[in-house]
Amino acid sequence: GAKKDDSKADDTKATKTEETTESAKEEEPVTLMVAAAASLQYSYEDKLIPMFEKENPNITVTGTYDSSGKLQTQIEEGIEADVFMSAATKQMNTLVDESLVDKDTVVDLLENKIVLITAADSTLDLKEFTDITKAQTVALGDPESVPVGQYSKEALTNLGLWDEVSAKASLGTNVTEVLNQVAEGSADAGIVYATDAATTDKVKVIAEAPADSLAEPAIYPVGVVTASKNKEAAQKFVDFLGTGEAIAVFEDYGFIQNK
Amino acid sequence: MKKLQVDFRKRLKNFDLQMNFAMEEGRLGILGASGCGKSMTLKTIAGIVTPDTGRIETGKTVFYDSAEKVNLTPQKRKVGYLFQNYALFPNMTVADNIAAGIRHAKRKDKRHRTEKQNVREQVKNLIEQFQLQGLENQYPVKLSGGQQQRTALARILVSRPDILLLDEPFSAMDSYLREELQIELDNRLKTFSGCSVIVSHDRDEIYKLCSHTMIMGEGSNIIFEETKKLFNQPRYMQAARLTGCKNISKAERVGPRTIRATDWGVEFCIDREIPKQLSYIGIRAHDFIPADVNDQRRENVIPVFPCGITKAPFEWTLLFQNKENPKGNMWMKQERGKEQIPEKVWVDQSKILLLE
Amino acid sequence: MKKLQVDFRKRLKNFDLQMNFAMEEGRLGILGASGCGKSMTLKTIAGIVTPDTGRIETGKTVFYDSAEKVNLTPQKRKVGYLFQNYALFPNMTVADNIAAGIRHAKRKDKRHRTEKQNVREQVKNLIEQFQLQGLENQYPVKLSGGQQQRTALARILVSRPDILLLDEPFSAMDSYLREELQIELDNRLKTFSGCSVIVSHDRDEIYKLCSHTMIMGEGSNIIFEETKKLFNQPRYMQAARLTGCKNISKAERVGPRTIRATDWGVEFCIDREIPKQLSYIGIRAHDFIPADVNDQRRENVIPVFPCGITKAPFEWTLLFQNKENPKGNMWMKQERGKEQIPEKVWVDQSKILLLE
Amino acid sequence: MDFSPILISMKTASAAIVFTFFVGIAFAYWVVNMKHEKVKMVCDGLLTLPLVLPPTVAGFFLLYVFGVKRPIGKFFLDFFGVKIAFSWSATVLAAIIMSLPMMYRSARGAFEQVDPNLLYAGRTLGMSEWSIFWRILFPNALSGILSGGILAFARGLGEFGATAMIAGNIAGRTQTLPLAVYSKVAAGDMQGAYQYVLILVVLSFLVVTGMNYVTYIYQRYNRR
Amino acid sequence: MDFSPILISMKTASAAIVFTFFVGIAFAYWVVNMKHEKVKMVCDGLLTLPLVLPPTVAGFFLLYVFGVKRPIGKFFLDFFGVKIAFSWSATVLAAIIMSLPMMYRSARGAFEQVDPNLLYAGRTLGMSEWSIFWRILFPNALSGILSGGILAFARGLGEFGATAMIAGNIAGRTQTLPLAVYSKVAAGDMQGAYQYVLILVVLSFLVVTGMNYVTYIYQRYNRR
Ligand SMILES: Nc1ncnc2c1ncn2[C@@H]1O[C@H](COP(=O)(O)OP(=O)(O)OP(=O)(O)O)[C@@H](O)[C@H]1O
Ligand SMILES: Nc1ncnc2c1ncn2[C@@H]1O[C@H](COP(=O)(O)OP(=O)(O)OP(=O)(O)O)[C@@H](O)[C@H]1O
Ligand SMILES: [Mg+2]
Ligand SMILES: [Mg+2]
Repeated sequence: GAKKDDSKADDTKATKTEETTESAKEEEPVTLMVAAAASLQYSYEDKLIPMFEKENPNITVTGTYDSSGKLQTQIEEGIEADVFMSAATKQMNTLVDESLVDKDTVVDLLENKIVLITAADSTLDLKEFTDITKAQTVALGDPESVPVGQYSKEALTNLGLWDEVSAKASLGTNVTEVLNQVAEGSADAGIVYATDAATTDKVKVIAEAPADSLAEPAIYPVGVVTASKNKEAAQKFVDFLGTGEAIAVFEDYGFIQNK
Repeated sequence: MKKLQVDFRKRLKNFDLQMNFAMEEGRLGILGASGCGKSMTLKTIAGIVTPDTGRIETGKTVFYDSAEKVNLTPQKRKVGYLFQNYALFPNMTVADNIAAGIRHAKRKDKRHRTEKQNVREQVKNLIEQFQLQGLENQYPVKLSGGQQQRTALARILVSRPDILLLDEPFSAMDSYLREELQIELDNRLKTFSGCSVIVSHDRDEIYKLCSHTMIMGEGSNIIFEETKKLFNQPRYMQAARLTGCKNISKAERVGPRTIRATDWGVEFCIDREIPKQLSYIGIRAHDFIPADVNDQRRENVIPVFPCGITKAPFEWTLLFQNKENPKGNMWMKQERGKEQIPEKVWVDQSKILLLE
Repeated sequence: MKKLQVDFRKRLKNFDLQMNFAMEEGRLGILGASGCGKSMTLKTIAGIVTPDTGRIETGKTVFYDSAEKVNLTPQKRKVGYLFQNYALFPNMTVADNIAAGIRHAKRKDKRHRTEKQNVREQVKNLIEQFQLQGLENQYPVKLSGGQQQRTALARILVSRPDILLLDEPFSAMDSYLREELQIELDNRLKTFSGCSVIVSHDRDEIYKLCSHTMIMGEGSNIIFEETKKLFNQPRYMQAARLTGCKNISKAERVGPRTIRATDWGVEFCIDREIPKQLSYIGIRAHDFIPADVNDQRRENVIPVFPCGITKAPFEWTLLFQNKENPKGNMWMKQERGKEQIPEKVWVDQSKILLLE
Repeated sequence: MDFSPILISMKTASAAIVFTFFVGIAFAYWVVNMKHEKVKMVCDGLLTLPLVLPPTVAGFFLLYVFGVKRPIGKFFLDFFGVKIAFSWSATVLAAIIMSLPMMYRSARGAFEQVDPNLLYAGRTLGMSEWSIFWRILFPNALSGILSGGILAFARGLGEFGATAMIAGNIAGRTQTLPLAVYSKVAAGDMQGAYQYVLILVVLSFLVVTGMNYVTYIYQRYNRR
Repeated sequence: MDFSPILISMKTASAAIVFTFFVGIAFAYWVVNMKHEKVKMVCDGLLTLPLVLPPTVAGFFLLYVFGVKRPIGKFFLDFFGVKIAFSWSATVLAAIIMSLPMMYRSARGAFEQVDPNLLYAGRTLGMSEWSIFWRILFPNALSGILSGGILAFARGLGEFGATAMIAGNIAGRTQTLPLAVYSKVAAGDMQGAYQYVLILVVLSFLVVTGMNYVTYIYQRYNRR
């Protein structure tokens, strides 16, 4: 019974969507799906989506939040997302290359800082980013799959510390892991986004990565998915994210506007 | 001196099982209708089933006492119980099943320590005595019914229990093997210092093996007596029936020495005092004697109205009624060879069983 | 006309099971030592065990033929098999176990359609006939041995098979109940149109219930004969033993009418031609007759050297040897009441069994 | 708190267990009755596989099989109009695949412990194989089957990795309880995460205890 | 290709199965012999819990229990000098916790299917409860127990979420096969992932088949 209802609901949704694009009637209800990196979930759910929906009463936004790599695969496999916001440019670029995201809609919206953290009550005497070598164990994101891991690796490599650090590093499969491992003292130190560090008071930020350690800063690009059936509304959402009030929200959550 | 004293009560679904008996060293046979609680009684003594109230003890130990809250584990009771369905361990071969009985008796009991070496030998002996040669390494699923029963029997005997409870130990064996093993068991039991209890449906078996016999009705022991005495003078209807008396009739006293068998419509003279609680009489099928037509006897002679004949291998059975007052059937048995239907039959006064 | 023709060969671990017999409508009793393959034979007919080669068929259908690669499922054979260990379904009550037999016979068989309504009634009848009242809703683990056996028997009978195979159908019942149910079964089998095969260790049961008897040795049928004939004139040593002949001795021919029983050290005169293949003689324990000291007979009289006496309820057994040449024991049985030890015993020439 | 994950999880777990239960039993029956020991062992190995793959990886493979662009996914979409990936059916699919091995294995072990004589008895009584299965084999293997059912249900309810991959984490549509817990944790909202975990635990506890109770009642015949 | 994950995984899965096997059986025995039906059901529910928690969540709990700052973790560190988190022992711990429910549940189902008369027979023969357990109950419940063992082993070998959380993903130390596969897959290196998956599959296949074979040999007595 449940299954049938669900598919029916899908059908009606689809037909409605088509009507909307055809007649371009503003009043027709539209549902958008946003696929966004997990670290964006709370800024979206708590503030941005309600704000956007208030401005556009006919648009409903749902979100799916996961690691950028996973979302990339899912978009490749046809998830019905309209907007994609990644935690790194790598995933976005791949999708643009595969023409799954419209190239000209992509905006490098936000920048995030990577920071060295230790547990809040840590007794280790760490002062700056390069002190990471003093830690016995280090939690990093897996450079292969976790964006923050890529940036960590890049920064450490540029600082000439990668070989030394990677030998004692645990490569977390997602940021949550890294954060918790540091908070619980399993790892003496770790590298995460500044925004992640801000979600908990069990860790303290030691230092940001030196400005010259990253060739490119950690960028959060956003774009409209090519297969989207609601491009108009999707574009509207992307545009909304670039407005001053949205950026202000992002900054509340620790992001920095990319200029 | 070892005793087995049993007195307990257990609620079952259909009736109360209420047993109360005591026995000295020796062998007790239990006879009773199917479903009357024989196996339950043995299980209770062995500690597999816990009664509701009562006391079970041997000379040495109290097994169970509801008042004193004693309830020994089966291990501590040292009671060997032959399950009616054998309960062989499916994962062990015949030899291992038997040996499973040995080792543990030894481990606990210091005086068996010296025998440790000949465990193998003991098993081998038993396998021979129970004619299980060649099956040592067979698993129970691949044994015939009788082979399973013999394995179970060997397993119990080897465990050297203080008390031996055998639930229909020979039911799955052919008559020839049965007799051999009865003799075998008899010899073993002679050297066995404890009590043993044997449940059987074969009254000859009980008669042969047991010094005392207990007869059970629905859930309780009706009679407990010396075997010989019981078989010769069963005082109760159930006892008479279970000891093989084919002819049992309701009876009423009609005179100081006269009795009427109401089911058959026959009156009998009795040479004894007729007891007050008399309610049945019984006559064994063998005790009807053909009477000559010219026979002078007038007492206890019944004119025969024949109803049927069946022939067993060595016996000949006549089913007849009282010709002058045909009512219920009576059975008469003769050895083969004397097979005419008599005009009249006669029964010795002393052979008439007066039953409660 | 239904026939059961069985001819197969099956390798077992210890021996080959090789059966070959055919029977018309009627009842066949199987006697045989424990472990000789009786249950295996029944299982093979029922389709539970597949033989290595051979052919099994009834008048209507071929059950199994190794050459034609026929091997019907047990369902299609419509053979009712009473398992020696009952195989009751533990998850069903007594009533459901019995009903499990019914429904399926019906579903397949259109002519039973009309009886659909009285399934309940049929079950109720059987429960009464097998004296299981009050146990309808009991599960098998809570039944006594005899109750389980009766339930299994009822379940088979209600399934209306074409062929009925009963493996020791009364072994767990007391003698009284056994006789009642034998009569019950006898009546049912009279209205039953197919063959039936009964395995039993009780020769009286076979004698009472079966028109033909088969005697099995290790893995093969030695003798197949009419029951009456077999019991009166067993021609084989095994047959004599299994039909209850206690005294069997190796024998050799010493003259045209004279024979020596080597185990006993006695010579006997025989009134018949002595067959060539003779190798044993048998004398039933009842056939020794006490001979007066003054008796004039000189033939087949044995001076008694008594070795032991046992008393069964209604019998008295004397174990004796030949006083003039003491060797093996002989058994003599007398009815109770004639209990002196005779000086000599005598045996009728015609009663001496000449065996192969 | 958003209650949709609870509903979705319950729907998913229920739908999955119904399917897993019967399919697992069917597989078990099929394998137990195989003649060739070797084929049997190979099949057994294959059916146990999903258990050994990290769920996310299993999810990847599922996505490669049932994705809308892949043949099977396309087939379902074109012919039945059912989109499997990223829909509720995907959560069910993930739960089924990941819990099937437990159901299968437990049922197999249970079937093997049933006395074969009971089946033969059923056959000689003329019962069809179908009714022998349902009326004899199944009830007498119930303890083991139920163990499998409980394991499979719990696994289905807790399924996360494969679900996240093939169904996505779409709030109100495919976000099951475990995914909701993950989301909360990822956002550092431990408070919210604990709430969902509590619900998950209570839910599974109720169902498991319920299933235990049912067997307890049903298996009266085993009690002495 | 890096071979260390293979070795680590094998060591982990073996160590875990040994522990899980015995502890699972012990729990099963303990629960089966409980007198109170209600306590029994509650214990059963509790023991089944790890299965319903998404592994990551279970990993959290483990981290909160065995983390160096938490009493138990501290205790181990102070008294035995063993740091559980981020060490090989943590991978084993994760595998044990996640596979225990299967072992427990399967063993329980199997024990319940053994004819109690066999145990009584052992008792009247004077066998100690210990040897009754090992010589009667255990061998006769072997099918079910083995099912549990196979499930538990496979689950332990495939354990990913909880391992990643408590043991981390340290190459050459705590990186098990599933973690290696995950990294590869997530990085889109399907080639490398397939290699590891293949090894994982082959490994589990060999062990499962081996276990099947052992039971097959051992259970000769069941065959007719
Ligand atoms: N576990 C049980 N719980 C309750 N009632 C039982 C249980 N086992 C047997 N009974 C009932 O108790 C009665 C006595 O059973 P028991 O097995 O002692 O009979 P029995 O005298 O040994 O009979 P049989 O000669 O047929 O073996 C029967 O009516 C049976 O139905
Ligand atoms: N499944 C089996 N596989 C191999 N051999 C078996 C199997 N079952 C029984 N046997 C052997 O076959 C022989 C015949 O067994 P069967 O059960 O037919 O004996 P039986 O004549 O019925 O004996 P009983 O009177 O003791 O029941 C026995 O020696 C037994 O050990
Ligand atoms: Mg009994
Ligand atoms: Mg047999």
